[in-house]
Amino acid sequence: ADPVPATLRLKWLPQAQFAGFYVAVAKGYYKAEGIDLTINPGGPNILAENLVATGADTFGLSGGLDSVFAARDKGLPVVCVGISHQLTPFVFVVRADGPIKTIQDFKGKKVTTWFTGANHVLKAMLTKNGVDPALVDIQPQQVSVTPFVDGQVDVITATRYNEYYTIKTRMGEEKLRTFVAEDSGITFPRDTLIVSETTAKEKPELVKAFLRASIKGWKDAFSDPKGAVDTIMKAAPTLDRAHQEFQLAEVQKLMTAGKVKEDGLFWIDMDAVKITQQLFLDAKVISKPVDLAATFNRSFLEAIPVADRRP
Amino acid sequence: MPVSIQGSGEAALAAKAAGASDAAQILSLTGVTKTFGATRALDGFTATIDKGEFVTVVGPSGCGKSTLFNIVAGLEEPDPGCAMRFEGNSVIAADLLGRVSFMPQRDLLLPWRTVIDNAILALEVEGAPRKEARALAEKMLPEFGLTGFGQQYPHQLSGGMRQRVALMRTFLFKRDLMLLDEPFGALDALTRTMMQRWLLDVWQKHQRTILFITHDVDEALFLGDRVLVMSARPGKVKLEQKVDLPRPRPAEIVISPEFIRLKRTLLEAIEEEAMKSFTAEGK
Amino acid sequence: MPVSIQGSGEAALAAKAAGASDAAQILSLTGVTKTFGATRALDGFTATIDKGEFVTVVGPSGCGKSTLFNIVAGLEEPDPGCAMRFEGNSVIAADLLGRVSFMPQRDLLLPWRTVIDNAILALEVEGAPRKEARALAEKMLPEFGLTGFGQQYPHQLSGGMRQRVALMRTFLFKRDLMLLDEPFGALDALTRTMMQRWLLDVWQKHQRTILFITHDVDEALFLGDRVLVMSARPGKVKLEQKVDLPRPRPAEIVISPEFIRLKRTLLEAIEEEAMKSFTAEGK
Amino acid sequence: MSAPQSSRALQRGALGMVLLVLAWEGVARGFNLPAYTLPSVSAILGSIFDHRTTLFLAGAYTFAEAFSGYVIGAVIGIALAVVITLIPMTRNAIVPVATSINSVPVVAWSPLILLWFGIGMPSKVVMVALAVSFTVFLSALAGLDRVDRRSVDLMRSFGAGRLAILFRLRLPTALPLIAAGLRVSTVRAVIVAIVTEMLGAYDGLGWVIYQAVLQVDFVKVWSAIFIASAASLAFFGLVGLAERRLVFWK
Amino acid sequence: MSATTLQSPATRPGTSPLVTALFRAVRGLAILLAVLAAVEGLVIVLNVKPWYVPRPTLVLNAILATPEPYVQGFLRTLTETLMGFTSGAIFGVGIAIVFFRARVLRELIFPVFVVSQTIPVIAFGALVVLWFGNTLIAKAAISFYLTFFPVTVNALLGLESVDPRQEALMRSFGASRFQILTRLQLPAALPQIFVALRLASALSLVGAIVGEWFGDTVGLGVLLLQGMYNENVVAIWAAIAMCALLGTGFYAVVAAAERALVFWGAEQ
Ligand SMILES: Nc1ncnc2c1ncn2[C@@H]1O[C@H](COP(=O)(O)OP(=O)(O)OP(=O)(O)O)[C@@H](O)[C@H]1O
Ligand SMILES: Nc1ncnc2c1ncn2[C@@H]1O[C@H](COP(=O)(O)OP(=O)(O)OP(=O)(O)O)[C@@H](O)[C@H]1O
Ligand SMILES: Cc1ncc(C[n+]2csc(CCO)c2C)c(N)n1
Ligand SMILES: [Mg+2]
Ligand SMILES: [Mg+2]
Repeated sequence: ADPVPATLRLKWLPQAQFAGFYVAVAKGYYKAEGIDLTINPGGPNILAENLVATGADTFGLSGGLDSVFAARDKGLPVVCVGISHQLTPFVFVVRADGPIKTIQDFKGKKVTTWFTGANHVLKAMLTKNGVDPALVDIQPQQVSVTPFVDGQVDVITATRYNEYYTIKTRMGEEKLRTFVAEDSGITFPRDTLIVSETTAKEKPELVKAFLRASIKGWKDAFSDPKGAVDTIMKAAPTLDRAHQEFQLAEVQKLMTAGKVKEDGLFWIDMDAVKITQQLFLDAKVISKPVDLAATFNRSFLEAIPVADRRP
Repeated sequence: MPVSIQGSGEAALAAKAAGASDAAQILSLTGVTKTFGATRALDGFTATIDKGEFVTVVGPSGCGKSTLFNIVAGLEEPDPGCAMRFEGNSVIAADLLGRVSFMPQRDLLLPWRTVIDNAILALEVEGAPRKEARALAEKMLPEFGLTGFGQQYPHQLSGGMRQRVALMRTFLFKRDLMLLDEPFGALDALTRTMMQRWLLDVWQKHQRTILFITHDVDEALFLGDRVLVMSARPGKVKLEQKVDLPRPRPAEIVISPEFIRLKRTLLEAIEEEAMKSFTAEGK
Repeated sequence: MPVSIQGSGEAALAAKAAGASDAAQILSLTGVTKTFGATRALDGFTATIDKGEFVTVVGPSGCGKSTLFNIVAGLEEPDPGCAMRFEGNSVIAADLLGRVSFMPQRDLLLPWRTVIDNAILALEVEGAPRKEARALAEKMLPEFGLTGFGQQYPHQLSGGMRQRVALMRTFLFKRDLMLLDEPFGALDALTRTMMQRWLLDVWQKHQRTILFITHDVDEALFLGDRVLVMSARPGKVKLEQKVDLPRPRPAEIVISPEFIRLKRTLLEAIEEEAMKSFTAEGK
Repeated sequence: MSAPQSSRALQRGALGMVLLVLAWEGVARGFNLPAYTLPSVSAILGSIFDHRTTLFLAGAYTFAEAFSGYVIGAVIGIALAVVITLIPMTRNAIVPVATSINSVPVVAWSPLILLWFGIGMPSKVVMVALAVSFTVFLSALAGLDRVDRRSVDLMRSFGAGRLAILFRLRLPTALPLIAAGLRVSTVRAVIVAIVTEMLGAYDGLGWVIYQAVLQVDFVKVWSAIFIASAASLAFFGLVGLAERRLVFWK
Repeated sequence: MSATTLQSPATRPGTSPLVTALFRAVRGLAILLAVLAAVEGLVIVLNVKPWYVPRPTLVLNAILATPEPYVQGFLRTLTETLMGFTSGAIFGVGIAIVFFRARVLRELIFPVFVVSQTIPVIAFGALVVLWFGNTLIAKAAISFYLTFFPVTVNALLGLESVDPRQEALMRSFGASRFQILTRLQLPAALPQIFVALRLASALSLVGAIVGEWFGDTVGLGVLLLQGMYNENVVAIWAAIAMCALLGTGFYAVVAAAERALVFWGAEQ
């Protein structure tokens, strides 16, 4: 039979963060599963949830649990079928030689962060460590890390795979100290795979096939990072290769952390999900708890033998 | 020949020829009044123009001559309460659009058109094929002393040359009634004389009716079957002077006693009005 | 009184008065030539104007009169190779900017300024206080037959009224040398006569020098100390005619034999040139 | 335009808006569209009421940015055009530079402007000024160039210098075009402020919109846009009114 | 005077237009090179950090290292820009004519147009993708949306400022409204329309680039976005340089068209 056309909407432009999907396309893994997959990049203000909910795209690699919760809260019929990053993908960075040694030292300092979820993580971390967030000068973070490099900002938020790389190349890794959410017992998994309720209900085989091929692609990417970066560089030739190699390595750490060793890639860890939901309820980002059973569906993953899913 | 004229106002001359057949008249205006805000430009202008007549209009500057022409060209409606007849039918100004060929006081050439293309504007509007129209205009250039200037743009012309282009444009728009607002104002004596002869030629050959504004009493007498002297603003007919000089009129006619007598009459009438107009308040 | 004139070309009239004192001359032009692309407008125009003289310029339409004025007003540089002297000094055209009062052939009134404000434009440029300038202009309105129109905008005026506003603007810009390009072209006979008288008055009282373009040979003779007849394009001086009529000149002078004799001479010269110009190719 | 005419225009404009709103409401309700496709106007108005303080403050913030940037941009645009008319030599330097700067979409400058001017108000003001100045510059220059050469000549014959010609002739001639540029710029000023806020800010309507998009709250997005539209429309109307005062001779 | 064109007005008669254009291009290039060299020197001498302003040679190298995304992006963005510009210009002038003719329509609809211009497209990336998909049309549509409004405003202004006496003359010839439009009003409005078209040349490019931010894979907008969010300042400048090249080139074409079409300037 002809392959079924389907699209995957990314949360952002092609980069090593999404290498597995590109590798799977390049190696024909989706074709082999009977899927003719097109990868559509994202962009600022492009919301994968929205496009998946309306059926414009079949699959979405969305922002993260944050946006899945928000979408469900607003009644968008999306279902999460897998989680990519098992750990909080961002860290808070300070100068190693600066006055900030512990989270308590954030008090009275200028901290910039993204007001897209990271701010709630920061507040939770502060609260957990006995700091009143009101005493910290928290400000939105712009695209550039330069204010931090120039010393205008004391603490900056950085994804492990992007901003951190930029800061490190400018300042040197030894000059930096990082604070990790997991150290305060907080987890904020991101980069979720979503489909619409319709797709989940009417085309379960398609979802399973997609997951199978994607996992295969990611495993290939991890075992042959050079080749995976080659594939990415083909899709986006202006990227910095060294950065992409670093990114893939970081993404591998994020994707293979936690329970993934046993339960396989894209595993949905409901404990982490609940922690994150509480975070959002506390922050009043969502008005009420979402129906976790309807929002998270592990059945598609579970249909794939766990051995195939393990990295 | 003139049939019916009715000047109103203190110096009116009511020379009603009873036998006037409507068919002989091309245009008749009764009590035409026009007010711009506080300024009354025309006040009860009444006159009749016969088919084939050459009527010249003189009057003090600002007395409403151009306003009159605008109305007869269909561009402006007079104040309510007047009557206009054209070719035997009662009309409003707008009905006259496209039915008289009108040369305004300013040349109003289009800066993006060459001399030729400016000249054929009206023909184009009528739907004439552009090529033929251009050929026609090209042939007329020598008559207007514009040989070799066909492809120039208006800003490359002298004042008098622009006026001649505007004239050409008007002539190419062939209508029974022509309204010419100081067509020769910017021309030197000889060019003017040549254009005058040419105009008389066109008039006679093509049986056109001409209404002609001028400041030059000699010109008014030399050309016209009849001269309308307008009063100071608000303008009406102050004097209607028949010019019973034989045609064709030689250039020397200007020194004939008859001519000089007519000229004196006209000058007197104009002088009186011009004096009024000059000292009048703008109203 | 005229001192030195040199017409060039086939019909030139070289009347060099050897005793010419430079101090008496306000303007002297030698061999002024001007070419626009392929069109030569002036070709070796040579003339001298004395202080206090009233010189009128006539010539066929398109012969380069306005071009000459543009040069003398400082607006356009002539082709290289000519000599110009102004008030005893050798000058280029640009040096003359702001030193002669110039009235162009088109009125060029600014649509956003009232009659008064258009009239005081030059005064404003000179830095006169606006209030005083306005008061001055206001007082002059009756002389120009514009009483009550001070606060009107140009589009509310008739053709002749606009011309008078432009004239007023020029007169308010007081300079020893005045260049008037057909200032009375759009005026009726009487208004024209009144403005002429007024102009002669200003000229004599204020000792101004006037260069005056007109199409009207009567006007040229009636006003001028001297008449320059220009040749067909390219323009040069074809004939310089001294007008030895006594001043003040009464209106009746136009029928004096002396006047008529002069007129005939001029008309002949003009006619010849106009004929050439009319049949010439545009070059 | 006379007073009764302009009040009629106002009525018709209002009628047009009402028709639009009705059609919108009809479509949104009739097809039962979900909020993430097109929320109904009533829902949006409700949301505006719910968030009125936030939206009003954000709107005021954005408008402050837009207005300051607008004024600065307008002054710069007109000043540059004036400089070119006064010193013609500068034309060949200013015009190409201005066009190349403006050929790069404002959004592309935003990261650099944010880098150079920070995430606060100044960067938005700079961006708005950038966008407005070019629009006004082009219009002003075209207007200043458009004067009839013979009128310039007449002024020159009065001994008028470039300045006198500028003030008495060129600027009045250019006024209608400058005014049109200023009118078009009002809308652009607001939108550039919003877009820049979306790319980096912590206040203003753009920030509200950005937040709302990430929170999948499309009703709120539309609420913010309604506020922005109302502000722009008022801004546009005010400038239009001033224009009619200024260009009275038309 | 070749008013309304932005280049020096003293270029009409005499020298051939080709020679003038060539001369201009060479001079422009020389100035550009000089400026770039100066920047290069300044950056080196003042030791400016590359993330504030990178050396021009670095930018050039970045483009030359992987030329094909830049070339492809250029062509793709150019296509979108042209589509948006053309449709926006035609619609802008067309609607201006409609508004000019039908005052009622104008008063009814114009405010809606103003309001439409206050909607930040990038807030509705998803809607654009929903309506138009990931197609060229989507980019062209955004480009169109940014372009038509200034054209409408200026064309309307131009149509309205036609000398009423000239219109009266045409009417006296019995000209129909259509004839008055094509023979008088449109030519007379052309200078004003071109002011807007020059502006629109830049805006249509903005539209195309913003359009590419909604999940596209090729185009200068994509390159720009990559550079922006990776904080790769050299890549940002490389994309900016390409945008500037496209934008100024397009602007120059529009300005040249204007010089050819609006040769009469402000003469009356
Ligand atoms: N559009 C207008 N608005 C206001 N007043 C006007 C308008 N048009 C003409 N007028 C006034 O009407 C009067 C007559 O003007 P018109 O142009 O008809 O005079 P005219 O006889 O042609 O004069 P001229 O011989 O000087 O051309 C003038 O006083 C003028 O001020
Ligand atoms: N800017 C220009 N470009 C090209 N040719 C021009 C220009 N100005 C004038 N000419 C030409 O120069 C010649 C003289 O023009 P000018 O205006 O000086 O004539 P004039 O004597 O004033 O005529 P008129 O009595 O008709 O006003 C004309 O043939 C005209 O075509
Ligand atoms: C949580 C989070 N919020 C904002 C950014 C900044 N940022 C970098 S790329 C990009 C586009 C969407 O991913 C944005 C907004 C981030 N990195 N992570
Ligand atoms: Mg008149
Ligand atoms: Mg002339």
